[in-house]
Amino acid sequence: MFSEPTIFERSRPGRHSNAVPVPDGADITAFLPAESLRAELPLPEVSEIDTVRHFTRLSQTNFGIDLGFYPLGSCTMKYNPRVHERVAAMPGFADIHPYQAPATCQGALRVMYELQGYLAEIGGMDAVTLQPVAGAQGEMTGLLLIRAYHRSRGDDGRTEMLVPDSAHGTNPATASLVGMSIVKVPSNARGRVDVEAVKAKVGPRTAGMMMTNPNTLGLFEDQIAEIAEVVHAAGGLMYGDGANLNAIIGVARPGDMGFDVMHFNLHKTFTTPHGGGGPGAGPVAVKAILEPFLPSPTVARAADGTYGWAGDRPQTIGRLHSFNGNFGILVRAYTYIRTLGPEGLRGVAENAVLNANYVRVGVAEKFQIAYPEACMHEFVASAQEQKKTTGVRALDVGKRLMDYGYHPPTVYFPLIVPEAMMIEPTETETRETLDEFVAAMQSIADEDPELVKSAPHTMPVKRVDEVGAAKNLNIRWEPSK
Amino acid sequence: MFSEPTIFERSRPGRHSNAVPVPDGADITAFLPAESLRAELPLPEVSEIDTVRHFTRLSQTNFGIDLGFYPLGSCTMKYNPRVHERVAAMPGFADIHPYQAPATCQGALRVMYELQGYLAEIGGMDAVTLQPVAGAQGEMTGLLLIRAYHRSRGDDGRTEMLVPDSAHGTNPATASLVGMSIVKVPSNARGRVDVEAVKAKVGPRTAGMMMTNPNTLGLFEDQIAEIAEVVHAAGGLMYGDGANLNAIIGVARPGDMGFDVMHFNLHKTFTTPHGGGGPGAGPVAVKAILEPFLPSPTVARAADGTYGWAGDRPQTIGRLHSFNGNFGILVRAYTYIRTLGPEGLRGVAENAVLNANYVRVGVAEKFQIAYPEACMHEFVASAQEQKKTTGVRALDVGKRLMDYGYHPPTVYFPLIVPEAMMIEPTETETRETLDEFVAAMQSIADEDPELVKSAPHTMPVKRVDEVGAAKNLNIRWEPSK
Amino acid sequence: MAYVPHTTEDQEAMLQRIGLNSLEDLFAPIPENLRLPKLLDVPAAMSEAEVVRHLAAIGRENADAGRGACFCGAGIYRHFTPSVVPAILQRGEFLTAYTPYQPERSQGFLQTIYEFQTLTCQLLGLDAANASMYDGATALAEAAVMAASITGRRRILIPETVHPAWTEVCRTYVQGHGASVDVVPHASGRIAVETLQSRLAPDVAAVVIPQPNFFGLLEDAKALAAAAKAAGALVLAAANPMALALLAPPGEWPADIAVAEGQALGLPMSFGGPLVGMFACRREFVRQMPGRIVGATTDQDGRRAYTLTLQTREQHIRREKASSNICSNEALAALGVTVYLSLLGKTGLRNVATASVQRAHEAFDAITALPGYAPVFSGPFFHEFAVRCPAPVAEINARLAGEGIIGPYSLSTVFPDLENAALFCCTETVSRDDIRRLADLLRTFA
Amino acid sequence: MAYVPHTTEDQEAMLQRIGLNSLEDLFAPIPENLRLPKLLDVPAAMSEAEVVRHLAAIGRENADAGRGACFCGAGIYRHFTPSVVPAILQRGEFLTAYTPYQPERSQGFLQTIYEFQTLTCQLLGLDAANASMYDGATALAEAAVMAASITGRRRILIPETVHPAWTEVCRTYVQGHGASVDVVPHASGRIAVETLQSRLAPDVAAVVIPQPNFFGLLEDAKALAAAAKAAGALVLAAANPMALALLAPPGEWPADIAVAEGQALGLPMSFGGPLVGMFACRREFVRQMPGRIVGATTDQDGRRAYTLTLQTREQHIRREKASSNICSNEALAALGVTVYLSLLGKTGLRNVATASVQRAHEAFDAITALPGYAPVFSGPFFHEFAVRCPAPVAEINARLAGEGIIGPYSLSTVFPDLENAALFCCTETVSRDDIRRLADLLRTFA
Ligand SMILES: Cc1ncc(COP(=O)(O)O)c(C=O)c1O
Ligand SMILES: Cc1ncc(COP(=O)(O)O)c(C=O)c1O
Repeated sequence: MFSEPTIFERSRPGRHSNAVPVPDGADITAFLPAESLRAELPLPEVSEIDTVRHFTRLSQTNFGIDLGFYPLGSCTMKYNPRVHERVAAMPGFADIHPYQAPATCQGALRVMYELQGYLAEIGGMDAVTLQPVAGAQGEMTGLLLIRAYHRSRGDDGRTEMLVPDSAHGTNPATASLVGMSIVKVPSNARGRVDVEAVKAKVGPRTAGMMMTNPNTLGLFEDQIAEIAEVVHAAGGLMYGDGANLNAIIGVARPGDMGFDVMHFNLHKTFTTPHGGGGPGAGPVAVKAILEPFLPSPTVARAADGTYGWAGDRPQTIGRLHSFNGNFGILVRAYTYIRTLGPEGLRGVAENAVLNANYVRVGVAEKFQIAYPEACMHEFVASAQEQKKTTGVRALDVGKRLMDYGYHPPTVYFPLIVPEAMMIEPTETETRETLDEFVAAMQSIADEDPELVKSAPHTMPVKRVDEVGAAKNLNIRWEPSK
Repeated sequence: MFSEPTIFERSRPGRHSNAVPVPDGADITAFLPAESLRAELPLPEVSEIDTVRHFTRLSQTNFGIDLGFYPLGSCTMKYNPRVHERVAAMPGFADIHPYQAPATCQGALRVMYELQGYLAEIGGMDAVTLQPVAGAQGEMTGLLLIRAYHRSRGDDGRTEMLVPDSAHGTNPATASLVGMSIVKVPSNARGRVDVEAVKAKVGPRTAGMMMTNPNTLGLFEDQIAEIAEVVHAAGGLMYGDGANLNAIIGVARPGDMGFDVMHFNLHKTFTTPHGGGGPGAGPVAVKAILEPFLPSPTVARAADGTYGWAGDRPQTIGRLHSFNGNFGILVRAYTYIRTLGPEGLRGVAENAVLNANYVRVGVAEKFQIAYPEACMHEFVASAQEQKKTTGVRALDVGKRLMDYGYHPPTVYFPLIVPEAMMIEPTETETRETLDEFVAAMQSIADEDPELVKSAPHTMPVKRVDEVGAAKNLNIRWEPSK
Repeated sequence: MAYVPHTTEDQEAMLQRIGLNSLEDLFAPIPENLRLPKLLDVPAAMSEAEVVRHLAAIGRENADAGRGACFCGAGIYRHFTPSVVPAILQRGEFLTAYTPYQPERSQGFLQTIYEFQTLTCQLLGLDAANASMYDGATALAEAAVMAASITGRRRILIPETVHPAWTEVCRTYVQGHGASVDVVPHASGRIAVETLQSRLAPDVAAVVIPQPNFFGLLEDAKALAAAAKAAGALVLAAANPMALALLAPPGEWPADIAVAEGQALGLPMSFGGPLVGMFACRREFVRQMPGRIVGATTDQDGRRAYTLTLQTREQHIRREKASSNICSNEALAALGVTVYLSLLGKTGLRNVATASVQRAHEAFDAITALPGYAPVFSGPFFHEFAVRCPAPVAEINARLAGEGIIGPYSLSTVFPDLENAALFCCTETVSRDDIRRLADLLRTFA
Repeated sequence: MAYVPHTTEDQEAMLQRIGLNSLEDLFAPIPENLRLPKLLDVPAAMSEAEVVRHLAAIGRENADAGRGACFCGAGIYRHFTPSVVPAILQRGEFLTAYTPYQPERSQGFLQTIYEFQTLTCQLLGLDAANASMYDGATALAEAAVMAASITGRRRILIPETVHPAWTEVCRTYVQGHGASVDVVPHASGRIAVETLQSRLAPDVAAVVIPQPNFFGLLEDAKALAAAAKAAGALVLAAANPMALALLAPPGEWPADIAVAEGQALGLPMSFGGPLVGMFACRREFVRQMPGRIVGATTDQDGRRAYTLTLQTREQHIRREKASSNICSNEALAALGVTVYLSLLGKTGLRNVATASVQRAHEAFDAITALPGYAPVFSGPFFHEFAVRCPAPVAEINARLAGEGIIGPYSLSTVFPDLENAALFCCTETVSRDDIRRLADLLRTFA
């Protein structure tokens, strides 16, 4: 059975690698006062071979898209092209300093400038900031922009943000982080937001509304234009959570639906690698009315064709990042857009939606589908029936899928579906893979419930005690006394 | 259980990746006559994601030094520094053409020139060819040099090559490949070649003698100087198989022992990665008397400090490779020598021999040691006792070691030791790793013999039917009819 | 179509299975008038071979530091990245995974995060750390928010000697909490304890103490911390983690929360991102901490196992009541730091830090010996120092760029009174030859 | 000490365990007078950071093809390497493994070799293939040795249109077998069937047929093969595997043994190595084949498994009776070819080959249209062609090098009568702009 000690347990006093030179010359106290120094530096001491083995072995117990199908709903786990890694590692991109003179980084500025343009076009928007480094930070940027807009008009009382009950957790969390109060909007029986429900919630305190379209149920909010009208009429602005852009890229544009500001998740739609949780990037696109408030600087192109920083924005909401956002991720997304081109980008949506529906009809043969109709890029199944009849829960199905070689779907989200299993196949999977996955789901539905409830059976560890982890908190290694 | 279909079984008509552009323009028959073309190209058709998954999954079932201890005797499986890969991939080394003008590849020529010098110094020799791409090809080069030397002196009758019975298989195979007949020299009770035994075999037909020092038992041939004298006196030359140089690098030099020609295994002593069987490199170093016969070209340095090809060698034995040998491997070995320096190179031998002896005394507590005395960089244990008492063979012990997370030692070689297990720990392993390995060996010695004989138990496959493989030969995939 | 494996036959069979006739039918749920009637206006598709050629050409328009040397720091530091680091980060099992929500299938990444948390604690000298924040600036901002929520106070004191961009980010972040950032002016490049004391009041939630500070100088961290504590404010440390190889860790000042920008620990400069925020605090505050946290626990069989823990602080559980809105973080960058710190360890990290200090002091001596160049401040510094130059920094940098050198940061960008003042940085990647070349070029401006 | 993990304490404890006092004692088995009394005279040690800097500087002294374009082929071809190829080759499980002697722990590599053998068979159109040879030249040499041993004959006919270095290597290899290489002169750059026939005799073991040949021209392989067969000689094909994306495979000529240099299939030029020899033959000769072979079989439970097979042909079992002395081969390079061919597949490989042919013909038209430049030969060619230039090729190449272009191979190096003749090569990595730039530069010599 697999077991790898921590790197600290591998440590032996005096061991070291040969990575860096041993400095010659003077004692450090020639430069730094003795009283400013630390007495001990309790870092591990290991050899290079042990370091390599440690992380190589650990990696083998981890699952990535490179190993198999990863239908984690809402996360768009599509194939991460290896060429992106090659490009981002080129010295012209990886080994440049954010403060070097613009004349010496025209290439980098060009990539940013053109990416701003592509994203504006894709979103149907007018201007873009590349600074936010994740979707959640994009949301924060967007809500601060909305607030700044209202304030610039002397409209200080708009502190309410409408958020559908199906929204991703970052939506309410962000609204609250920027000091707004959340007005929850219920979904209707069709899993969508009703224009009537919105009408009932808007008012003079409405700063705006956050929507995800398609929403987290994988359904297109078909009253979006009407909803936007209502919100606009009430003086609010529309925020678009772009996490689900994969469903509609090249087919429909948030800007055309009435959104005033939106974020992109480059690590989803534009397939920069998720890296175990990040780094991603969450650029924000806005309609012209919001442009004066964008974080500075953006990149501009001068009449002579040179690129430079554009930072003169007195009404800016301020900075969100130490430098220019996750440039290394931006380069990857740029490469992706250039690789796909107009047909390719539309093809993403077409095939993502095709795959989701194809899997949906297969899964539907054994599991309830929360909203049984044509879905967009993902759909939500439910293990409610199974739970009732056999006690098998969504969690159990997910764990059992591991034994079949898959990553589980997102479970228990969105919150409005009991025993939710949110399945997003993405466009990069083959039909064979989808068929095999459907077969696995169907076979699990028919398996001995005890087998499923005690899964996984083939992983390096059995089911993990998460409750114990929170109770007996152990979040750092310490030498045994 | 792991199971991965072949790439051919993943193929679907019409699938393809986006790696290369689709050519525009004319039909190919505008350039190539239709009758010269092939009708069908039966290659696989897969997507990029399936290609990546296929090879990533397969890799996970393979063992490398990066995963753990790999004491494969005679193969010097030491840590392969990652920096070697970085250097070899630099465009200045990876993206240059062997025929480009010397003025445009001075850096590459410098690396080769300096490496020639380092290897000459390490071997105690006068000149070096970097062309041979493996140890076996180095041996061939060496024997052809010896023959050319004799012939240049009109001495055509020297067709016998003395080879100890402990020699690696490539030694006799090479001698026979170059048309020499093998005169086998027995090892004595001390596991070495006696000078007397050699005296009995030399004569006017003696072209030379091949020796490995330390030999394949891990023992230093302490009569080497006397043996060389005898062979020289008989008119023969001494060939040194440098595969075991790791034991003596910086401590003793083949050239000082009387060898006239030797090869280096850069993939062993100089730790260029074994890559699943290659590419390696087998440069050959010679004393001055053999220099006129070296393959052309070598690299020379002109008075003005520039480097160039030196190819004017009318007595050359000829080419061994299309170009300049395995340059990418040479760059790695160069990097290694520059990293280690004089003390580091000597430290290789010191710690390799230290580790081997340390493991030897541990293993000796449960297994017979073929020649129970201080060894050099490796030693040969035997499962002869175990076989007699429990039926457990060397092979079984090796298979069982897999369950403990190790690669088995080399087994059944050298041929002169029954149930041989040839263990070479190398200098890059920690004491803890060696302790754990010894504990594993000892524990296996005490385990239920049936458990050992049916091992491995934790690998993706059980014991493989090698006899069946040779009987029902299936060496390529074919579509099922 | 790049990366989409389907053939036309695949698509047709699949459409049939779901009862549709065409790909366009898939979008029936989208009202017709919202559908884009044309293709997007982006450049035509390229194959991988073409896109590599295209991007390589663009990349060559950037003067990378490998062409010469880099004397610019100011928050991004060019240290040597050992080859092992990218080799591990590029392993598909790590690179193409997402957040380890499912512990049984993610033990490897979870363990590395646990190790990252431990390393963060070891470097910063505190008891608890999270799995990473976006960067040092947002880590500081989240620390400020956290301090406000712990203390119930609303003013954050940030000295001018903190990286100006970090201060800006803090300002952006605290807005929503009705909190405010109050900037404390520097005195000769450092924080004077008296100035700080004069700003302290019962509404001060926290005081930020940088170490070394933006000008490269060492602050008297212990005295400043004592002053803050005396006023009931929390102490937030903003440290360069490389400097902590040598300097007393924030936990000893003692700081309550400490943040650091991890980029210096083995990550490329990458034009300023991805970065990675390191975040640690005293154990008693762990439940107020933002971000993901990994804990060690056991599996059903009692074997050691790792899992995300304390998730009830997080947005996906707690929604509007979460301690932060962070979801995706900088996991892979944090893994890079973990590999770097493991490989270098105690000795290696000290060596890098020491070599950087040495080089910086050699450069300081060489430059300030030139006619027309004078130190702006005095006092001990780590690996950055400010010099008043005889010409505008932009002019000097243009000249240096011509020789492949990335020149110093121009301080007047943010501090108008520091005219012609340059902030030089040296790391161990700067050689003595590089310093000589730099000095020779600077001399031409004297 | 680089890569040696032991501390002094480790060493001392270990020495004690084995009953020695010092490291020097370890070498007691070596007679004192054979021990080196001093350290080796090699340069001082460097850390990784230093060695990377050192090697990067040396590397920059080489004009790599990425700076411009490469018009040189002659056995090494610069095709585009997709990023997936190195990503797979750099996985430690493959990179740091050795020959899969132990099948249970090496299924992954074994399966890829089985796939490589299959791909080799598919490309070359034959039934059996091995796991790789050192390069195309030694593959041909081993094929010649094998042909001599199969036929009991001793003369190998090699036309002048085979790569001259390959012919040299064959000569080196067959020496020991009392066999000889007999070179057949070319007629206008190709082998004339009549010339071949005039050399055929009952002592001819084999005839080598290149496709395309060294001058880039297509040989009439079927006619030549028929002539050889008629004389009882075996047919050995020496092919460019990229060309076989389009051309009739050797198995159809029919050849008995076919070899190819695999470098063109996804491997870097690397100054000429590592390369990889592909080797295939008719099934009946499989037991005479040199090199390692992987077979599919089953494990104890009847599951599909792979293993090295027919090892009784090999040196480690058969020693002096082995079919070859090869031990280490070019496994990782063969894996590179396997990944490349899998990724590109039928369509991609055809696209690369077609684009190369197109570019070469465009370049041919552009160059031969220049005053002073004329084709040396006529007839269909793949992606190389010979041109008579108005100046010595070395002179032209020096000029091209100044513009970052790697110029053509100078044919007079080996064929003195082909004065000022240049062998140009174009692959898909050469753009139309590159060809225009080349033509403009060549024009200046007219
Ligand atoms: C619908 C939705 N919105 C927002 C986010 C937040 O994005 P990020 O994780 O990049 O902060 C996510 C991410 O999982 C999401 O699925
Ligand atoms: C003692 C000895 N000699 C020669 C060789 C042959 O070297 P290579 O495999 O590089 O051809 C080996 C390789 O295993 C060996 O161990």
